[in-house]
Amino acid sequence: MASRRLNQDLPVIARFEVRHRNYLAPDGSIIRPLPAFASDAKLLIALYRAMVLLRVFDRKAVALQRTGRLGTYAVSLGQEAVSVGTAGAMREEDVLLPSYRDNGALLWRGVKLEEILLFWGGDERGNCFSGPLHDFPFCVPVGSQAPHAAGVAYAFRLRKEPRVAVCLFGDGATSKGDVYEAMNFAGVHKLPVVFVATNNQWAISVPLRLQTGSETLAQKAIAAGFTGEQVDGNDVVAMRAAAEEAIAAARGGEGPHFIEAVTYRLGDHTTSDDASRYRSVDEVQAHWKEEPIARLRAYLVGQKMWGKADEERLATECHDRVEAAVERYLATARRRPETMFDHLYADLPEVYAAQRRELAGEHDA
Amino acid sequence: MASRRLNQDLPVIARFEVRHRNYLAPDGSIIRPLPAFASDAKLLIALYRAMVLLRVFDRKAVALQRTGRLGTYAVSLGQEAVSVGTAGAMREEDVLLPSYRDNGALLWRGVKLEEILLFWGGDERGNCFSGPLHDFPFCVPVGSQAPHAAGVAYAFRLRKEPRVAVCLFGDGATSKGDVYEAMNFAGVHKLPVVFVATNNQWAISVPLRLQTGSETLAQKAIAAGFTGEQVDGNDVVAMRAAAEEAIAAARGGEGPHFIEAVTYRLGDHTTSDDASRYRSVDEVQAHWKEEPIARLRAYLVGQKMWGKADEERLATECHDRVEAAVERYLATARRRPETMFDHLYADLPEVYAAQRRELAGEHDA
Amino acid sequence: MPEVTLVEAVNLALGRAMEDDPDVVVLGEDVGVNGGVFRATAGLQKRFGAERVLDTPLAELLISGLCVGMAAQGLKPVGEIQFMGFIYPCLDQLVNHASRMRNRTQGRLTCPMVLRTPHGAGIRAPEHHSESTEAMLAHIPGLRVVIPSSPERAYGLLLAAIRDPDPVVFLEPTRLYRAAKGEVQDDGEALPLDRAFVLREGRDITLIGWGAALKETMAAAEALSAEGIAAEVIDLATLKPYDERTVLGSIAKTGRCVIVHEAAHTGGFGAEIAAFIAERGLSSLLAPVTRVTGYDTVIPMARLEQYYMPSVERIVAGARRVCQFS
Amino acid sequence: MPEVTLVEAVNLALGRAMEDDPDVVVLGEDVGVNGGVFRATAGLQKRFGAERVLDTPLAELLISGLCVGMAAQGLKPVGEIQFMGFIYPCLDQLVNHASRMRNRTQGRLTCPMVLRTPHGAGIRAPEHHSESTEAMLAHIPGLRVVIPSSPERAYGLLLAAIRDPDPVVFLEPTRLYRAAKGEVQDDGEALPLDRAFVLREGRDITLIGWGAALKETMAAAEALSAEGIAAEVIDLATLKPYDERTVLGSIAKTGRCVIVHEAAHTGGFGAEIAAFIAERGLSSLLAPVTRVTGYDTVIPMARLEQYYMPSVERIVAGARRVCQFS
Ligand SMILES: Cc1ncc(C[n+]2csc(CCOP(=O)(O)OP(=O)(O)O)c2C)c(N)n1
Ligand SMILES: Cc1ncc(C[n+]2csc(CCOP(=O)(O)OP(=O)(O)O)c2C)c(N)n1
Ligand SMILES: [Mg+2]
Ligand SMILES: [Mg+2]
Repeated sequence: MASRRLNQDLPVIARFEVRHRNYLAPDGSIIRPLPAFASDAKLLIALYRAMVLLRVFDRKAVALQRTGRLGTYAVSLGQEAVSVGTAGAMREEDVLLPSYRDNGALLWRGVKLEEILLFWGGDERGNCFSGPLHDFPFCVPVGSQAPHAAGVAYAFRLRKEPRVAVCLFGDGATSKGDVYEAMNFAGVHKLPVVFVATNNQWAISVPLRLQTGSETLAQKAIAAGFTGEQVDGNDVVAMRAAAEEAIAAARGGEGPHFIEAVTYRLGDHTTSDDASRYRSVDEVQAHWKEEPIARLRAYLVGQKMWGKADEERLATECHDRVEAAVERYLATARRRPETMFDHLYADLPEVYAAQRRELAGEHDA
Repeated sequence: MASRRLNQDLPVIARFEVRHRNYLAPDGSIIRPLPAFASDAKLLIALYRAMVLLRVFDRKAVALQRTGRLGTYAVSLGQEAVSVGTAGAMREEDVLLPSYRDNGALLWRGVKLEEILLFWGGDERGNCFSGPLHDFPFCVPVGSQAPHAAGVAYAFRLRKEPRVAVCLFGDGATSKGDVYEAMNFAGVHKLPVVFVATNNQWAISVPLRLQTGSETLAQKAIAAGFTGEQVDGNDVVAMRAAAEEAIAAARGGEGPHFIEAVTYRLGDHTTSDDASRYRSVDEVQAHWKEEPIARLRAYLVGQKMWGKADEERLATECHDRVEAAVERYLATARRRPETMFDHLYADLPEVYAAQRRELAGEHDA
Repeated sequence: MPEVTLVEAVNLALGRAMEDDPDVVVLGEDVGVNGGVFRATAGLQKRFGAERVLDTPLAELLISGLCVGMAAQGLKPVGEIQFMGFIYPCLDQLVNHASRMRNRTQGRLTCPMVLRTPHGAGIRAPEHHSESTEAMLAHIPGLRVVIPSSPERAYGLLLAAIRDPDPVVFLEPTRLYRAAKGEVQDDGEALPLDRAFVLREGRDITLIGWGAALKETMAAAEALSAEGIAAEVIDLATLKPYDERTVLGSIAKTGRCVIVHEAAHTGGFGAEIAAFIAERGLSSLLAPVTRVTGYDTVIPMARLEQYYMPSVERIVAGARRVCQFS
Repeated sequence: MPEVTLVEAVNLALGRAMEDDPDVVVLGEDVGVNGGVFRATAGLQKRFGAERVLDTPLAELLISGLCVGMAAQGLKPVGEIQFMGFIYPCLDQLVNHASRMRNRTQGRLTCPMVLRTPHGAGIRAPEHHSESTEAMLAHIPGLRVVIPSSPERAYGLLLAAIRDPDPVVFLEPTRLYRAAKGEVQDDGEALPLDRAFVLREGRDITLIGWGAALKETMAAAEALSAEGIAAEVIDLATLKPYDERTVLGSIAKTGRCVIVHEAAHTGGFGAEIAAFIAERGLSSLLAPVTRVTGYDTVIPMARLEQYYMPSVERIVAGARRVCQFS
C-alpha cells in the first residue's frame, strides 16, 4: 500500500507479534513438546470425558428441542475443546463469565446437566445453579459480559484476592465495542482477567472475513496494550496450556491476556438455524478432519492410555448420565406464574406486589 | 511477563510495527528530508496563518465567554497543527467529521468565524455553515461520529466516488467502543476513511496512562486490521504529510489509515475547566517548548520565508478578521422561540405544530 | 391478490423500495446470504448485490451509526437489529444523532434512515428475544416509531418509512411474522405514517393497541360482542407521532377505553395514550381509561412468558370492568 | 446544622457511604483528582485512595458494565455518568443486565449498584448537557429511579440508593447543584426510596413534579396562592417505584392536578402519573389532569432552552386552567 511504502523510512517505535500454539496435530501426533500437565494421564482423560459428555449431551438437547421439550439450543459440536480446556485451567474461586455456547465450561465447573436444560427450557431457575455460586450465568447479548469480567477482576484487585476472571465469547463478539472497552480497561490496570475468543469462523451466517479485517483475532489485544496469542482451539492440550499460563500470569499480577481459540462450528448456529443456507457441506466436511475429540482420542489411544473398552464404557456412562438428567429436568415442577416477581427486587415494592397478587389470583381458580 | 516467557518457543504468525513521523524539531530545525509539498512556501505560510488565526480566535472566544457573551468554549492551544494540518490535506469534496475541538479544521474548510461563534453561543444556526455543505457539524458525544465516518465512506464506495471521509477525535475517544466498531468495519471493507486521533495527553483530567495501557494509540489500528502511524502533532509539516499520504491512499482504494497525532493541550479543557486542579504548571511549561506555531515560525524564519513585518501584518489581520466576525456574531438576530420546531422533521406533524403555535402565541404579546 | 405473511410483506416492501430507489441500502447481521434470521431480507442480496445488502459485523451501535453516516450522504439505509433486545446500544445514535441531525444543522444534513427490528414476545425464544420497549423510542423527539399488525400495513408502512425524509424505527411483531396472513398487492403504495387504523367498529368501548397484542385484542372484541358489548378496535400503528384525532373521535363515540400493550405497565406507551385521553377526552369519558399490559417485572423466559402478556381473558375482564363502571 | 448546596450534599453522602462501608467504590470520568466536573466527588480520592475512587477511561458503557461486574462480586459501585446526554450507551447494561441479574439468577447474583448523573437543562451548557430522559429509565423493571430536589433529599436519598441491594439510577438536577441550599446533618440517616415528599400543602390543586422543575413549580404555587388558589406541591422524588398513595391521597383532597417536568411531553413520565391518576383517582377528579412539560422537540441549545422548559407562567396558566374547569 502506498501509505505503507511512503513511510517506510520512518523509524519504528513499537513492534508486536502474535504467536500460535498447538501441540497435537489433527491425527493426534505431537507437533512440539507437550506441556507438563500432559504427562498426567488422568487429567487428559478427564478432559476427554468432559468433551465426550458435552457432545452426547448436545445431541440429546437437540433431540429434546426437536420434540418440543426444550427451547432454542446452541451446540458446541466441533469446539468442545475450547470451553472444556479453558474451564479446566481455572480454580474453583476464579470466576467464569460464559457466553451462551459455553456449556462445556459450565459442566466442568460443576453445573448440573439438568440445570443447563432448565435454562434452555425457558426457566430462570437453571441459572441458580450448583456450579461455583459466584460464576456468571450464560450471557445472551453478545459481548456484553466482557465489561462484567473487567469489573469482577477489578474487585479482586481491590480486595487483594488472588483470583482470576475468565471471559468467553465468540469471534462475532470481538466486533462489539463492549469487548474492546473492557479489554482496554483491563489493560490500563493490568487486571487479573483472561479473555478467550472462540473463533469458530462464523457468527450465525457471517463469516470471519466480514467480521473483521484483522489477520488474527489475537492481535486485537495489541489495541488494549497486552498480549494475545492464537491457539489451535481443536487441540484441548493447547487450550488448556494456554489458559493455564494466562490464568497463572494473571493471578501472579502480570495482567490480562487474550486467547484466540481457532476452531470451527460444525453444527448449525442453534436449533433455529439452518447453516446449509450459507455454507457448503464441503467446507464443513473438511473441518470434521480437525475436530477435537477424535484428535485427543487418537493421541490417547496412541499412548495406550485409552482403548475400545474405555470408549464403550464412557459412551454408556454419558448416555446414562444424560438420560437421568433429562428425566430430572422433565420432572422439575413448574413455577407458579406469580413467581416471576419473586426475584425482581430484594424486597418487592408494594405497588408491584399488588400486581403479583393479581396474577396469583387469576391463576388460582 | 511469565506468559510471554513461556510461549517464546511458539512460532510467530503475525508481526506489526508502528512508525513515528516528524520533520521539524521543536526549534524548527530539520530532522529528515521534508515532503515535497514543503518546498511550496505559499502553502507552508498558509498553514502558518491558519494556526495563528486559530490561536487569536481562541483567545477572543475565551474573552467572550468570560464576559458572558459566549457559552462553554474549547480552545486548541498547543494543538493547532493537528486540525489545520489534517484539513489542509483534504479536498473540498471529502467529508470532515470533526470533534468539538476542531475549530482549526472547520476554519480551513471555509466555515466562518461567526458561524463557529454562533454554535458555541448556543445557536444551532452555527451548524448550518458555509463550509462544504456535506461536512459534519461539531460532535459533542465523544467518539460517536466515528461510525458516521464509516457510513459516509461506505456511501463513497457504493457510489464509486473518489472521496475520503476524515474523522477527528481525541485520545479519550479511543477508549470508546464506537470508535473501535467503526474502525473494525472500515477494516473489513477497506473503506476510504482516515481516522485522526489528537493525542493531547488529557481527556479533561484523565491522563493518557489511565485512558489506555497501550504504548501508542497508533497500534489500536492493528486490532482493526489496518495501519496506524504516530505523528508529531506539533509539527504541522508532519501532520499535513501524514494526512496527505493517508488520504491519497484511501482515495486510491488502499483502505483506511489511523494517525495518532501526539501533541499537548496547553490550555484548560474548556472554559468550564480549571486544569490547575489536576496537573502541574511545570508539566505545562515543559510542553510550551514544543508547540507548533513557534516551531513552524522558527523554520520559516530560518528559511527566510517569513519575517518580523509579516508577523506584525498577520497579527493585525487576524485581529481585524476576528473582531469583524465577533461583531457579526453579536449582531446576529435572535431566533424566535417557536423556531425550535422548524427543523425537527421535514414536515412538522400536526400534533407538534399545535405546540409550535402555542409557543409562538405565548411569546407574541 | 396473493396472500402473504407479515414477514413476506416486509420482504416485498424492501424489495420494492430497493427496486425503486438505488439509494436504498439494507444492512445488518445475517441479512445477506442468510436472508435474515426471520427471512425478512431473503433473496435481496441475490437481487441487489452484496454492496446494497450488507452483512455487518456483530455490532448494533455500529449498524445505527453507519445508517446515520450513510443517510447524511443521501443514501436511504434500512438497518436491521436482529431482536429488539439488542437495540439498546443504538439508543445513543438514535437520541443523540439520528433524531437531531436535521435540527442540529438546521436542515443542512438530514437522516432518512429506517431501523427495523422484531418486536415482542410469545415465540418461546431465549432471553432478550421478547422485548417491547417502544415507549423508550416514542419519547424521542425527531423520531418516528411505527409498528404494523398485518401484512398490508407492514408493506405500506414500511414503504412509507423508507421514503420518509426522517428517521423511523420500524418495529415488526415477531409473533405475527408467520401467523398473520393477508392479501398484499405489491404495487408500491405506501400508507400514511401518522394515521391509526380502525380494525373494527363499535360504539360501547374503544380498545387501542399495537403490534401483536392486537391479535388478543381482536379476539377480546369478539368475545365481548358475544356479551353484547360492541368494541371498537384501533391499531395505533404509528406511535410517534400518533393519530390523536382518530383516538379522540372514537372516545367521543364510546366514552370508554382500554389500552393494550405487551410492554411493562409503568411508563409504557399506554400511559401516554391514557394520559392524553384523560386530558383531552375527559368530557366524553364515562369510565376511567384502563391499561391491560405486561406486568412490571422482567419478562420471563419461555415457561412463564404467556402469563406475562395480556391475554384475551385479561383484556375482556378489563373491558368488562370499564363497561360496568358508572 | 451547616448549610450546604445540593452538590455538596451529594459529596457528603458519598463520603459517608465510603466511610461506613469499604465495599463502596466510586468510578467515572474525572471523579478522581479533579473531583468531578461539578465537584460532586471532590476530596474523595484523597480520602479513600485511587483504587476506591477511580478515573475510568472515557467509556460510559464500560462504566455501567464495570458496575455490574463489581456488584456481582459484592462491591457497591457508584458510577458517575458525566452528563445524562451520555447515559445512552449504558442502557444496554441497565436493561439487559443490571435490572435483571437478580431475577435471571433467581437471587444467586445481585446488582447493588448506583449510577449517578446530572439531569436537566438550564445551565447554558453545550448540546447533550441538558437531557432529562428519566422516562426511559423508569420504564425498566428491576431498576429504581430517584431524583432529589433539595440538599437534604440528595443526601438522604443517595445514601439510601447506595445501601439499597438493587440497582438505582440517581439523577441529580444540575441546575440546582449550586442553586439549591439547605441544612444537612451528615448523620448517615437515609430517606426511604419509595416515598414522595409533600413540599407544600394546599387543598385546591396538586402540583406534582421532580428535580429542578420543582423550583418553578414552587414559585408557581406561591403565585397561585396570591390568586387565592392553594396548591399542594409534591416532589415525587422516586419515580420508580413511585409513591401511589401520596399521589392519590392528595388528589382525593384537591381533585385537580398539574404534572410538571422538563422532558418532552410525549411519553414523558408525566404520562404515567397522569394515566395512573386518571385511572385510580377518576372519581375524585374535578378536572382533567394536565401536563406542563418540555415541548416535543429537541431541547434547544442555550439561546432558546429557557423557552423549552416549563416556566412559572406556563405552570400557573396550566393550574389556572385546571382550576377553572368545571
Ligand atoms: C448483541 C447481540 N446481537 C445479536 C445477537 C443475536 N445473535 C446471537 S448469536 C449471534 C452470533 C454470535 O457469533 P459469535 O460471537 O461468533 O459466537 P458463536 O455463536 O459463533 O459462538 C448473533 C448475531 C445477540 N445475541 N446479541
Ligand atoms: C460520550 C461522552 N462522554 C463524556 C463527555 C464529556 N467530555 C467532554 S470532552 C471529554 C474529554 C475528551 O477527551 P479527548 O477525547 O481526549 O478529547 P480532548 O478534549 O482532549 O480534545 C469528556 C469526558 C462527552 N462529551 N461525551
Ligand atoms: Mg462464532
Ligand atoms: Mg485529549
